[in-house]
Parts: sequence; C-alpha cells; structure tokens
Amino acid sequence: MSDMNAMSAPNVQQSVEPQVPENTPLPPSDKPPGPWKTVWTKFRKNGFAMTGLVVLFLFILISVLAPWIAPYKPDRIDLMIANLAPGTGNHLLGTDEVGRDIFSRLVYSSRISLFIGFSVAAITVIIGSIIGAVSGYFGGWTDTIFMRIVDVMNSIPTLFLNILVMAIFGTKISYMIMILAFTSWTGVARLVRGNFLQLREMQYVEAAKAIGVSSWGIIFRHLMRNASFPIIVNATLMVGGAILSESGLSYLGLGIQAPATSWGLMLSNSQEFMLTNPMQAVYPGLCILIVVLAVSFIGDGIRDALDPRQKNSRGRLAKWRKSFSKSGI
Amino acid sequence: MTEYLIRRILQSILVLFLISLVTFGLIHAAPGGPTQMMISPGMSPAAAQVQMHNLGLDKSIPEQYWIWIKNLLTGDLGKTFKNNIPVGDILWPTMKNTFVLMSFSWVISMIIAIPWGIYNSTKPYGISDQTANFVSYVGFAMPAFWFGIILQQVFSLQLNWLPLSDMYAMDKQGNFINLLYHLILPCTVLILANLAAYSKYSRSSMLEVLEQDYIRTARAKGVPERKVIFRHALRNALIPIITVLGMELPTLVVGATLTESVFNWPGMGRLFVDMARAREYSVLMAIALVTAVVVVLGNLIADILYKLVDPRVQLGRKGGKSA
Amino acid sequence: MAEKLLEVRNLTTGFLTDKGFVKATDRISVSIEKGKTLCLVGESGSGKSVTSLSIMRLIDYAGGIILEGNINFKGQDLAAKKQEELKEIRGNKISMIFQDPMSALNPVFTVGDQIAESLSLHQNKSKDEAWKEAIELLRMVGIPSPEIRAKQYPNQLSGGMCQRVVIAIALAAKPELLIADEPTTALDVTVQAQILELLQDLKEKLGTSILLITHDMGVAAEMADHIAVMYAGAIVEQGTVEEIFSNPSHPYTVGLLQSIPGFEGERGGELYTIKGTIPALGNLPQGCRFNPRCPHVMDKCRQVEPGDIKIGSEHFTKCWLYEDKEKAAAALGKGESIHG
Amino acid sequence: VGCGDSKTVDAPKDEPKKEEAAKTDDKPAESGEPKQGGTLTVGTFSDIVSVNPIFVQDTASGDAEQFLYAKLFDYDKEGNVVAEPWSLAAEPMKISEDGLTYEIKLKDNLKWSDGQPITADDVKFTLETIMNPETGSPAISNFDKVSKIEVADAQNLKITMKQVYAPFKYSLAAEIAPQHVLKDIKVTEMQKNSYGTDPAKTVTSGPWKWTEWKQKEYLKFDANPDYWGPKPNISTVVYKIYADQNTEVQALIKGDIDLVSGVPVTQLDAVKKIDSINVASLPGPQYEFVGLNRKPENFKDKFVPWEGQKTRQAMAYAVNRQGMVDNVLKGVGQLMNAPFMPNSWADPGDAAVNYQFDPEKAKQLLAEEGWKAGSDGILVKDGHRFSFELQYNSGNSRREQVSLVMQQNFKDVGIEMIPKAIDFAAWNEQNLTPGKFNAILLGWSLNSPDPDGESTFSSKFFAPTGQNMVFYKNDKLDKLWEEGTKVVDQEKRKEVYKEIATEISTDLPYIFLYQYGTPQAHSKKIKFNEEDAPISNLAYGEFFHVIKWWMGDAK
Amino acid sequence: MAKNLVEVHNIKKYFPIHKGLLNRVVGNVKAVDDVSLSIREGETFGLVGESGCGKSTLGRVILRLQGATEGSVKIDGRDIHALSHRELNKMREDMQIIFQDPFGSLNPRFLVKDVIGEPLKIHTKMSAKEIDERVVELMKLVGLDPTRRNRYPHEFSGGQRQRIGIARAIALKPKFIVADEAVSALDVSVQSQVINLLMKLQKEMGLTFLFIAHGLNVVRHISDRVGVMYLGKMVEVGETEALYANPLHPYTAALLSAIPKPSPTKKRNRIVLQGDVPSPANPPTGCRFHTRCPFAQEKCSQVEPKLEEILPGRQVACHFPVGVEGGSDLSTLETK
Ligand SMILES: Nc1ncnc2c1ncn2[C@@H]1O[C@H](COP(=O)(O)OP(=O)(O)OP(=O)(O)O)[C@@H](O)[C@H]1O
Ligand SMILES: Nc1ncnc2c1ncn2[C@@H]1O[C@H](COP(=O)(O)OP(=O)(O)OP(=O)(O)O)[C@@H](O)[C@H]1O
Ligand SMILES: [Mg+2]
Ligand SMILES: [Mg+2]
Repeated sequence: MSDMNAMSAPNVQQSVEPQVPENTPLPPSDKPPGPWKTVWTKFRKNGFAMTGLVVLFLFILISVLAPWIAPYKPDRIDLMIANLAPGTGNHLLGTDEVGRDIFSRLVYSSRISLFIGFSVAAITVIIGSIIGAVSGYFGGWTDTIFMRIVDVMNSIPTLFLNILVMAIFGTKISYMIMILAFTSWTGVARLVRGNFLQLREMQYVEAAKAIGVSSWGIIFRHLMRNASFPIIVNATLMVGGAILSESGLSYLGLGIQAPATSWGLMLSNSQEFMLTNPMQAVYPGLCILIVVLAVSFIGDGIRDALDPRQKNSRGRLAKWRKSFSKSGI
Repeated sequence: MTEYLIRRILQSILVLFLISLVTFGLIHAAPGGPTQMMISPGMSPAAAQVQMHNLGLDKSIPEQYWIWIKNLLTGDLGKTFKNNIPVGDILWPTMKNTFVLMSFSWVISMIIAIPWGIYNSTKPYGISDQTANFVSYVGFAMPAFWFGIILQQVFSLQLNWLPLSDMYAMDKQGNFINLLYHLILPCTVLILANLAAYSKYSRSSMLEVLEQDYIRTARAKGVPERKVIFRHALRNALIPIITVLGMELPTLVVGATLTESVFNWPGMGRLFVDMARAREYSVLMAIALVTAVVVVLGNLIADILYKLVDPRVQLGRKGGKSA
Repeated sequence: MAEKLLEVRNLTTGFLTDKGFVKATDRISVSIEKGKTLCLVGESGSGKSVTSLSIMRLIDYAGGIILEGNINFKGQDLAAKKQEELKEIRGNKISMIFQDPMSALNPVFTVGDQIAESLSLHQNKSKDEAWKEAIELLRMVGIPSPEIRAKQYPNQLSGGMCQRVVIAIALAAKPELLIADEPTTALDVTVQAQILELLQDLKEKLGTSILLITHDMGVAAEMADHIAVMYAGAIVEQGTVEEIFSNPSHPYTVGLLQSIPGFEGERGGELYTIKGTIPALGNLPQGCRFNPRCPHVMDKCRQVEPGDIKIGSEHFTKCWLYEDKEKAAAALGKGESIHG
Repeated sequence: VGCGDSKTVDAPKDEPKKEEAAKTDDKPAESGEPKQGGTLTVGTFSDIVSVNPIFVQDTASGDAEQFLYAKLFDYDKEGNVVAEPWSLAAEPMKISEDGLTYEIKLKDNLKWSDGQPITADDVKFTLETIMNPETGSPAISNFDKVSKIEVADAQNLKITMKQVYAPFKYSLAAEIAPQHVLKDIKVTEMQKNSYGTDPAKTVTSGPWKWTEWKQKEYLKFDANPDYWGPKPNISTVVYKIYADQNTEVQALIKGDIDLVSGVPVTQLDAVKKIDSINVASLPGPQYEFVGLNRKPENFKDKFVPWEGQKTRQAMAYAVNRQGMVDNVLKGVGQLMNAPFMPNSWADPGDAAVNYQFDPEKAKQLLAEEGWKAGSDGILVKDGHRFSFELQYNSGNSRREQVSLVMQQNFKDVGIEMIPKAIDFAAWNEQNLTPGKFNAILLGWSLNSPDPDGESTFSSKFFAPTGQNMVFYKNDKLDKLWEEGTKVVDQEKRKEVYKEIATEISTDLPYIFLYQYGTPQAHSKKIKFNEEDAPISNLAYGEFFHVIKWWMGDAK
Repeated sequence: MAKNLVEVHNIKKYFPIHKGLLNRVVGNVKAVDDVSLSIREGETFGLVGESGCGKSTLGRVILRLQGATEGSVKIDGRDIHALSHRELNKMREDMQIIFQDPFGSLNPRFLVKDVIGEPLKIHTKMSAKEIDERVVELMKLVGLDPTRRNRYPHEFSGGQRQRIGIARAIALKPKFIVADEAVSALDVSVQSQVINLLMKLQKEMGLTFLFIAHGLNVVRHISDRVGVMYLGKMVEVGETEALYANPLHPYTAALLSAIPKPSPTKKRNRIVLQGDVPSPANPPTGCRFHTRCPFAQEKCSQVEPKLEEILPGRQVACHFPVGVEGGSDLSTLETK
C-alpha cells in the first residue's frame, strides 16, 4: 500500500456524483498523468538523476553517431604519428603507440561498452522476470526447481564462470553477452519472484481470477506492470554492472579483441603505457566511471521517485522551521 | 532447529552436487575439452592413447565424473595435467592467500561500514550520509582494477611509499608486518568497493528498523535515544545485514580476482585466470567447487546465525496469531 | 471542576511534504482530568494519532513538527522541552499503547525483558526485582502462567496477549496518564471486550487518566467520560459522553452517529449518509472544513472558519449554526433545547 | 619457447658460426672483484612446469634448469659447443671422420646434489629415456638419428648414429637426469613423477640447488655447498613469477627484481629512463612471419587466393616490414628474408630475395596474376574476392600492432585482411596444430644455432603430426633440406642453405618479416666481466656464464 | 419461498501444514470444516465470525477461487466444483466477488475504465467503444463521475474505490455476489454510502448476496439471514432478527454482547469470554467452542454437536443451546 502513497494524491474531493447529461453516450474524460508521468515528474526534480540521464543520453548519442563524431577511424594506424601528445595535430587526446587517434577510439569504444551494457541488461531482465514471475506466481514445484537453479547459479562465482567460458569457448562478443546475461539473471529472478510472491496475494489478483482472467493474463497483464518499476531500477544498475564486467574481462584479455575496441580493452592495452603515457589509462577508466555513475544515478533516481518516504533531514526541517517563524506565518 | 539444520545441509549438498555437475559438464562441453589439451602436437597416436589412458580420459564421461567425485570425497582434487602436481598443493596455499586478503578487507570494511551506516541512519541526508552515498556511488562505478592501477602508479611508483605488488618482500617471507605493508593497497581497492555496499545495507536496514512500531514503543517507554539505537534497533538491523553479508560471499571470494591480478597477489582468483588460460581443467574444477563450498557454507552459516539471532524464526513459523 | 492533568492548547502539528507544509492537527485544545477518560474519535486520517504522538513528543521521530501550542502536563510545557528532558516523563508519568500489539513489541527480546526494562529505567530496580515485578505485572493484566510467558518472545504470544503485554509495559511505572491509540482495532471482538474490560479495571484500580483514541463510537460510548470529535485535523465538537451522544451538535457528529446501522429497530432501510469524503489535509476548503459535506451549509461557512462555541458546561462545538440557537434547532430538526 | 607467445621449433643443428654477443646499450659490464653472496631476483610471467630435463619444454622450466643443472656441453659466446669448467664433459667431443660416432669424456669429480657420482651411465640413461617414444619427451627428435649409446667406463661413452646428421652436436648441449633416482620408474609414469616438481626430490647437478617452490609465486635456488665445479658467486637465485609482463616490468622499475629477459618493446623507453637499469636490446633467436595456408579446404569455395607465386610476392612487397621494425619493434629487430638468423653462419645475405616495401610493384604483380579491382576496391579474380583472415594470439600487443599495420598495407593494394585475435591455448589447439586457418602471424624461436628447418618446411612434416602447418610443398626444397643435414662440412652446408634461401624467398611459403627481440633489462646491481655478459641471440643467453656473475650489493 | 440459488454441501477446506525433512504433511489447517448452507435467490446471507474462522475461505470455495477439499457447491443447479475450466469461466459471468481492501482489490496500474471493462473484454465480444460506453453507464450506476474513467485507482478515495470494485462485479450482471468484508475497511461516514449502494443494486438487479463481515451491526442491517462461524464450523444459522434478538448458541450470544454499542446510557450485559480463539490447525475436540464456553459440560469436549434445526428457521450446533429448555441460561452468568 505504501507505494500507492507514492503517487500523488490530488484532491480526491472532486465531484463524486455524476453530473453529466444522461444521453451523451460518452462523456469526455480528463486524462491525468499516469504512474510513469508521476514518476517522471519526481524524477525530473532530482538533479543527480537528471544529470545522469543527460550524460547517458549524450553517450548513447555519441555511440550512435560515432562515425560522424570521431575524426578518425578507430583502427586507423599511422606509425608516423605514434604517441602524439594530446592536442597535437588534429588529435584531441593524442595518439597511441601505433598512431591511432585516442579520442576516436574512445568514441567507438562507447558503442561496444554500451551495446554490451544494454543488451545484457535487456536479456537478463527478460529471462529473469519471466522465470521469477512464473516461480513466484505458481509456487510449488516450479518454484522449487527454479530456486534451486538460482541457488546453484548464485553459488558459482560469476566472474569465474565468465572467465571459464570466455577462456574455453573463445572471446566473441556474443558469447560475452550470453554469459554475462546467463550469470546475472538470478538477481532479477529473485527480485521478481519476491515481488510476485507479494503481488499474487493482492486482492486484485483474486478479483481477476473471479472474472475469469487466465494465469498468464494475470502474470503478464496484471502483475508484470506492478513489478515493472523495481525491475527497471534493477535493469539500470545491471547496465552498469555489465559495462564493468566487460571491462574486467577485457582487462584480463578474455573480452573484446582487437581490432574491435572497448573501454576495457583500451584500459588493458594502456597498462603497457602506464609508464610512458598514463593518460591513456585515465581516459577509458573515466568513461567507464562516468557512464556507470550516470546509470546508477538514473537507477537511484527512479527508485527515489518511487519511494514514498520523504527525504527530510533534520537539518532541512530545522531550516524550514526557522524560515517559517521568520516569515511570521 | 536440528531438523532445519539437517534440511539446510542436505539442501546445500544438493546444490553442491548440481554445481559439480555444471562445472564438470561445462568443461567437458568445451571444444576439444580436456582430451585435446593433453595431447601434445606431434605425439604419436599410440603415445597419445597411452597418455589418455594414464589420465583416465578414455573412459566415458559419466564414468569420469564418477571417478572425479569419488576422488573428491576422499579429498583428492586430482592432479594438474601439465605436470602432475596434486591440485591441492597449488590450491590450498593460494586459497590461504586469498583468504588473508579477503578477510582483512572484509573485516576492515565491516568495521568501518557498519558503524558508519548506522550513524548515517540516525542522521539521514546529513553530511556524513551524503559522503557515504558519494563513496558508494564511486565505489560501485569505478572499475576496481583501474583504481588499483592508479593507486600503484601514485603510491608505489611515483611516491614510492608502498610496495607495488606481491604478498611479502622476497626476503621477508612470512613476516606479518611486511604482510600488512603489502596489504594496504589491495585492501584499499577492495574496501572501497565493499564499504559502499555494506554501509548502504546497514544504513537502510537500520532506517527500516527505526521506522518500526517497537522502536516507537521503546521511545514511549522513555528509553534514552542511544539505548534505542544500540539496544533495540541494532539487534534487529543486524539480522538482515548478516543475511546480506552471507549472500555477498560469492562476490567476496571472486571480488579479489582482478585485484589479485593487478597486485600480483598469489591468490585463488589469479590462479583461476592463469589456469583458465592454460586450461588446467582439474584445477579449474577444483577452484570452482571449492569456492562453491565456501559460498554455500557461508550462506548456511549466515542462515543459521540468522536463526540464532532472530527469535521470530526460531520456532519455524512466522508470527501468527496463535502459536 | 476536577483538576486538569493534561491540558493541550492550540496544538498545531504538521509535516513537510512535496506539496508544502501540511497541518495534521490544527489548533487543537483538549484537556484530561485526573482519573478520567477522554476519547478522541474521528475517521481515519483525521489526526488522532498525530495528536497523541505530539503529546508524547514522539512526533519528532516521525518527521513531524509541532508548529505552535502548549502541552501542559502538571505545570510543565512538554512542547517546549528537549528530547533528553522528556525521558523523565515518557514511560514514567505518561505512557502509551499502540494500535498493533504484534509490531509494538521488539521481536528480539523476551516480553519479560521488555517489561523489566521499563521498570529498571524509571524505578532503578535491580534486574531480579524488575523481573519479579514484570511477572507480577503480567499477572495483573491477566496473562495466565506469567512465569513461563515472561520468558517467551512476542511471536510466541497471541495478539490479545501481546496487547496485554504492551499494557503491562505501559503500566510498569504507574503512569498518571495512559495514552491508548486504538488499542483494540487489530483485535477480535471477543478479545477487544477483554482488553476494554482490563482497561476499565486498571483505571479504577490505579486511578490512571486515559486518553483513548478510537474510531468506534461504540467503544467511546463505553469507555469515555469526555469525548472529542476530530474532523480533518480539528476538534469539531467536545463534551461529556452523555452530551455528545444525547445531544450531538456538530452536523458531522450528528451524521456520524446516524450513519451507524443500529442493533435494534428497523433493518434494511436506507442509511443516513454524509455525502462526499474527507478532504485531503493539504487541500482543505476555505471556511469551515466540513462545509462541502454539510447539509446545513451557509454562506458564512464557506468563508469563515468557526471557533469553539460553548453550548453546554463542558460542551463545545465548531459550527456557525450555534451562533444562533434557534436556527440550529430548526436546522437539526430537533425539538429539544440546546444547552446554553 | 612455447611460452605462450610463440611456438617452438626444435631446429636441428650443425656447426655454428660466429655470432655477435649482445651489446648492452648502456655501459655493458664492469669488471672488478667478484663478491660472494647476494641474491639475484629474476622476473618472469609464467611458472615452471617441471625441471626434469627429460621433459622440459617451456621457457620458464628451461630458465630454471640453467641454474640447477650442469650440461653435458655448453655453448661459448659464438654458439660453439664446448666443454667449459662447469660442463659435465671434460673435453670437446670427438667426432669420427665419417661423422657417425661421437665420443664423450666426462669429468671425474662429478656429483649429484645428493652426493652420488655422475657417470656415463646417467648420460646413457637420459638419452635413451628421451629416445624412448613411450616416454613422451619433447626432445625425442633431437636424438632420433642415434643408433646406439655405449658406455665404456664411468667417464667415457660413445654414441653411434644411424646416418650422418650435422645438427646433432648441438643436441649434446643437454642437461642430464640422474639414473639412480629415475631408473625404477616406468617411462610412461615418469612425467607424472614428482621428480622435477618437488624440490626435495629433485636431485640436480648444477651450481645451485632447488630449495623452494611456491607455486605461482617464486622458485628459490641456493648455492649448492657440495657443488663439484667452480663455486658460483651469487648465493641465492629467486625466480619470481608475475601475473603479466606489465607487472613484471613495473616490479623491475620499482627494484623488486633484478633481471627481466623479456621487456615488451612498448615499455622499453620507460625502462631505459631508469638509471639503475641496463637494457640490452638486440634481437634474439626468433623470427616472425605470416604463414600462408595452402590447403584449399581451409578457404571459402576451396579457393586459395595466394596459390600463384606472384601473388605471394606481391603480398611481400605490399608489407612495410621496415616500418614495423622501426615503429613497432622500436628498432629491436632486423629484417629477415629466409628462415636463417641474420649474422649466423647460415645467413644467406643477398642470396635471399629482399622484398622492399613497394606497393606499386605489388599492385603490378597482382595485376599480372589476373587480380582486378572489384566494386568495393578489393581485388577480385575468377569471382573470388581477395579477402582473408589473419589469426594471431590475443594479448600479444606486438602482433596486434603488426597485424593492424598489415591490414592497412594490404588494403592499400586492394587486399582485405581481417585480423583475428584468439587466446593462445585455444588457437594452438584448434588452428595451429591441425593447420586450420587462412593465414597466421606467428614466430619461431630457435633453440639451437643450427639452420636446419626441414621439419617446418618439408612436405614430409604436414600438420597435424608435423610442423608444416601451412601445407607447403616444394619438391626442390624438400630435397635441399635433407641434403643440408647430410653434410658435415660447414662450408658445404652453407652453400646448400644459400640455395634454400634463394628458393624459399622466391616461392614464399611464409612472408618472412623480421628477427625480433625481447630486450633484456637488468639492474646495475648485477655485475659481470665483459666476457660473461649475457647474449641475446642464443637460447638462454640471458643467463650466459651466470655462474661467474656477482651481485654488487652482496655483503 | 424463493428457490435456493446457492447450495453448499459439506464443504471442507484443509490447508496442509508441511514440516520436517521431507516436507511431509503433518497436519491440516481446517479452515472450513464440513459446512453446509443454502442461499435463496434474491436474499442476502450474512456470514459473521471472528478473524480466521474461515469466512473468506468459505466464500472463495463457493466461487471456486480455491478448490474444496471435500464437498460440493451448486449455484443455479450446477456443481461448480465439477465444471471444466471452460465451463467455469463461462459460469463466472454469473458469480462475482467484492473485496474488503479498497487499496488491494484494484490493480494500481490499471485505469479505472480498464478495471471495470476487463470482465466485459473477457466475456463479451464488445468493441472497445461499446465497452467504454458500458463503463460509463456502470460508473454512473454506482455513483462515480464517468469523466474520471481515465484515472488510476489511487486517485480515488476508499469509498470510491469500493464503488469501482462494485462496478466491476456487476459489469456482467451476475446473479450471485460474494461481498467479502466489502465495507469493513471504510470509515463510518462512507460505509453507509456503500451499504446503501449495495442494497439499491440488489433491489434493481435482483442480486443474491453472501455478505461476509465482522461488523455485526452492518450484517444485521443488510442480511435476511445470518450464519455464525467459529473455527471453521457453522455454529448457528437463522433469520436475522430472530438470531439477534435471541441467540441460541453461547458463542453467538457472547459475540453479540461483546460489541460496544454507541450509546452510553444503555450499557449492556457483556459476556466476556476467556482466552483466545484456538488454532484451526489444532482445533479442540468435541464442540470447538467448549474451551471458551461458559456453559461447557463434559459432553461438549467429547461429542461434536451437529448443526440442527431446533426451532423453525433456526439451526444451531450446540448440545445446550441458550434459552431453550434444558439448555444454557445466560442469567446464570456473572455479567457486567
Ligand atoms: N510522517 C508523516 N508524513 C506526512 N504526513 C503524515 C505523516 N504521518 C501522518 N501524516 C498525515 O497526517 C494525517 C493524520 O494522520 P493520523 O495518523 O493522525 O490519523 P488518524 O486519525 O490516527 O487515522 P487512523 O484512524 O487511520 O489511525 C493523515 O492525513 C496522514 O496522512
Ligand atoms: N492459503 C492458505 N494457506 C494456509 N492457510 C490458510 C490459507 N488461507 C487461509 N488460511 C487459514 O485458514 C483460516 C481461515 O482463514 P480465512 O481467511 O478464511 O478467515 P476469515 O474468517 O476470513 O478471517 P478474517 O476475518 O481475518 O478475514 C485461517 O486460520 C488462515 O490462517
Ligand atoms: Mg491512527
Ligand atoms: Mg477474511
């Protein structure tokens, strides 16, 4: 019930009695903001979250428009201009050891990093929420089996599994996405299951049953919507997690392979040049940091927008109180 | 309680069994699998046959699995393919090293994070809380290995204050002070990541408890605020914290992998990466299984602790109107 | 007139929300005499709990602010005290019982411990003594085999027993005032009867004053000496229990009483209703806060908020109708005279 | 040597020629009074497998052997096989006139680390065990032309060959295993035995003995007090293992380790800046090439784009090899046109065709072969686009960069090259050994100074059993390679190899790129006299005469 | 007399309790234990009893929202529990339910028009526009402003939400409605509005109600007949007025006396029962009420009384019914 308080409760007072002429078949109806809109209204007021959103949007834009933004091809080699300092020639951030433009590489890297982040999150959310929903809603054996699988998955350290698969099966992006999704769906599944365990006890579920809605109808039409916000929050964080995982694997040499490029790979490569050109390590690291920060700001922003609790520090109250008494109301 | 214990243990065993199946299956599903690995190029087919036989790789997969499990149960983790060293000889020392690193950073993170989180819960959105929030954002968003590399550059290579890598200086093997000295940087990396999560957990767990009716009752009784927090709230708040820390174990065990690689820490994570590259399947299987055991055990302990601390669940049923 | 134990004057308490400051109680004035019971009645959200929490100053922890007003308890203004100073009073002179007994007890301590804590806090009793007395208290509130129960955890007790434990905690320090916020709402009718019985007993035995909060007019009728009716944050009518029931004055009180289906007489007929719903606190109408729902609404009601109008020795109402008694009588369709 | 970044060729051997000792860039070495004691810390990024001489295959284990075992014969600075004071042999070997028998005489004071004498029987045992196919020794091919080994007495033995095989004498620069420890173990079980992996059970013959092995951390060798030969100056050698080259180099810079034998060229500049470190940057005994697969099954529509000789030549012209040496290798390398080390006695000089970077020439040759530019600028012939995949191992930044340079070079002449990095273990398993690929970028390192390359280029040695994994077949060359080992006289051999060089550089089974180096860096704490300085283009040359080195900081 | 629309025969609903290593069933929560009742067409049958006595479970089993452990339910002559899923779905048009919780019973992510229109969407072939029209009609019928149909439930007050739930329930013009505590969560001033609405609808549409509540005064007001449940058993059934005026079962008597009446002057004699309601997992033997019954005798703890019609239209399950010859006598009790 608490999340209902989260929604703004505008004046519930408005005319209760119908005051519409009897024979107008379809009276006009007002279209108030939906829950998404309400969340957005709150979200918009959150500076961090909005900054995150803008930053993420910028990065997405950059990755989509990479060919137009990057001044050079990311894999264009020119040994004659290797290791240029930032700003020399037309190289904003200089060039690397084989004369590739670092800025262009950063730009193109955002493609893979974001692609992995978003696709892993998407796959994870789809698999996780279906499994979680089914086991949460039906319970019983279905639940037992899925939850044992989740237990098993949770007991195998994810990174080990990632390393194993990447080392044994090879370092393809598709493998990476699959294995990252495969090792992270359990979180979503648990979350959704927990949610569904609660939701399935709601009376509207029983009401839906009473009017003859099928189980799948209840799961997908009724309950999934209600579980959607926490899922979205989780998915947002997962985007960040996947970007980090990619960078870790690439760092170990078990991720993206040249000539493709990702921030993790750039970081991994830059290690050799820490002594000569440490900035080469700083740029991709910063990019990861910024994007993941942006994503978590967004996730937390959504969470906060959903949270009915007031964020009042005592300090804020005291301040408010002071100004209140001053203005003499 | 005993019944619950037995049941939980049986469950854990089932999970471990499934994990062993998954690990074994995955490794045998690998293209080439362990079989290919063992035959050096240029080896005559006859010699290869001998080699395969020696390693038991000519048996059927279920048979191989059975033998592996049988050996496992007698404590035999197998031997490396490459040089026939008992896997345990490699595994246990690295495990110990990982344990040292993990437990240090874990304990320190908890010592810092839990009180900090609790403090922040009493002054939500204050300066300290905002700081913790910021630290936790950065801790989550920063690739740990990158942070490690930067620390190395700054504190070790530029400032020359701290050792670059390893567990001990070569001439001070086993020296505790030297170990501490070497622990500083890798622990810092790990702590930053943990600190974030833990202080967040403790804070929100505590905040949640502080909103409960029984806290209001305690205050209504006239219990002083300090006692409200430390006596009434803390015990309740610790319960979910324990659970979460138990569930965090996998991350903890593996969390060090990248850090170990950066700091050349001779631990299990680094070993795993090396062995995955070298395809030492027996070691990989052993590490995966041992880690799983640790994780399952951790969860089990967390669960039991949970039962011990929380009388609500002691008797099985949740609080109903009639006991 | 009997000695006033507690006198609340012009208490305004509120919360800072997204939509600005919302007053949950608006210039409330009530008083409780020694050994008497005051019932605060009103519908959900009318501000009953906020009032009680404000008196205990526990509202500070719920994020609320006391904006103005005094809470005079035996000559001290609780509203002006610091939290640290209040621990002398809380649980000692004034104690409180909450609505949901199951969640009001700390799940990780035995019930004996929780009672004993109260004792050792306020009476400097040793551990043993406190424990012994805790068992006595359990016996007093009617828990069978208290020695065993004392060692149990709240989850091992039923709701009714939990509520008795909560009462025992509240009574441990022999308070002068007991605030009970809907102490029986979460309980079954038969158990509710037991608890009400117990409260009556204790009040008689210990001479404690009670501030009882309820939304059940039946409970109020049974327990109260005085009644205060709250509507949307304000007390719209107060008086002795007889006055309120025999001579309800405020149209809201009247509606409230009439809309309850009775136990005798006509069944199945149309019930009296108060049209509309309680307004949101952040969105009160101008003038009298009941005016949009009031069957007797006048122009004045829509513009100016009425103050307390005395219509009996201890009977006050906030309704413009009573400015002019005849008009009131006519409007309410009552033959009887109105006290004045 | 099979250490994860290049595949080994057990190149058979013959008479060496003069090789230049590595010159260190800084002041190479200081003479002075050797000091006793001190610890030499050597860095590496891979752990040993086993030091059992019968099974040593990888660089790490090979390195460790340099400290633990005395060899039958040693190399001198020029790569000649000689008997040094620390060799087991008392005097140079005697080779019979017909080149079929080798007589060896051992010193008479030899002792294993457990006090047992080292005798001719140990030598016979070791060689025979290696020769036994059931043993599975990687060195088996070194001795496959031996017909019998006879022990005359404790110090003397005679080896008889089945045929004249010139490179054989290099095989005798070998470590010997103790018969008394290993004789009761079945050869099939020997690899599994803890000899070679358990320091306590590993009886050795060298100046240091193995005292400790912490897996993945370090190995420790302490001077053997009972060593039979001239005492080493350094009392402890630590062989320290790092997660990767970067950490290793950083540790060097930090001063944690004294010697790194493979500084990545990318870090060379940084290392050179450090005052306390000497860097020797001459190329080593290894070369890199692009292997062009000739098996049609490996291509789409079974069309091998470089079936024509001119196409291959054009590809060689298209590649800017000098650019790679200058920029990627930072000068630590030398162009190669044939599979013979520059500056070795077999160096063919101008006899091999040198393909100077010349895109125009390349285009012309391609046109002559019938390649025409397609709509996308990529050449087309008979409906087939000139497009291929070049595989190399991931994590090797040199190869990554070289492949990227080549991609650009090829593109400029209308050839599409798709670089593909694969993890080494998987690559070796799935592509190299069975010969399944279009083209590879790989290197061979040569363990002995002999120029023989039959097992790599002769059609007798097709993959998967042999090392000719590009399925190259040239009858003329097949014959010449054989001829090269059948002559003992070095001058005559030289002629043969010159002919090979001409033919192979014209026909191009590989695009030979360059000899490359892994620059060695060592702390200035390490002291040695000029004649004992490390040598870069000899296998294990980084530890040349290590017995005579001393540590400047020894007390 | 009107025919019986609903006939419930010997319904049992047990919830198994799992325990132990193998999760074996070690017992049952006997939520509803052998209950029979019939509801006549057009009447309102009130069901009262304390929390946990099985009222909701009975209601759900009657609508087959939950399977019965034993017994049968006939609605309009058809055995609900014997129907196939398809037939049951068809049947749902005729039987509906209204819930207690005005917050929980409406999906917070559905627009009001979707909530009300959903049964139409499922059971009829109406076009979207027709559904919309019908929704408007229904909203007017239950007294809601149809211009607000594109809003979410949280924007409505509790009473309005209850009206939405009612609109949904009557959308298909059912014959039979189970109202499970339909007004319990509402404030008094709103409660009367909803009661009036339900009664109006009943009159207009000829509905039959099973009205579950613990507010005895509300039940009295709205019901034609009342059943009293205790621990999964029906202990007394009778015409409302008769039952309230003259309860036969000691439990009914205690229940009625326990309710505080909103008039300070008429303080009633109250029978205060001892102890709590026992657990339905482990109900007492014999008469389930005997542990708390002030009149309990030897026999009560051994023999379970049957629900029998001892007076015309009055069924009771008690060995010693109140106010009956040879039964219990309230005046012997020490009351307050
Ligand atoms: N922490 C809070 N923040 C904001 N508003 C609050 C808070 N606590 C209570 N309120 C508001 O104050 C008003 C009065 O609440 P209160 O709990 O006193 O009502 P009540 O009369 O006790 O109702 P009930 O019968 O439901 O307990 C309500 O509108 C409620 O929404
Ligand atoms: N799904 C279930 N599983 C197990 N036990 C259940 C389940 N549903 C109900 N029960 C139990 O059955 C008994 C009867 O429950 P029911 O909800 O029918 O009571 P009720 O009379 O409606 O009570 P209330 O007045 O609180 O709504 C209770 O003891 C309850 O705990
Ligand atoms: Mg309240
Ligand atoms: Mg119910």
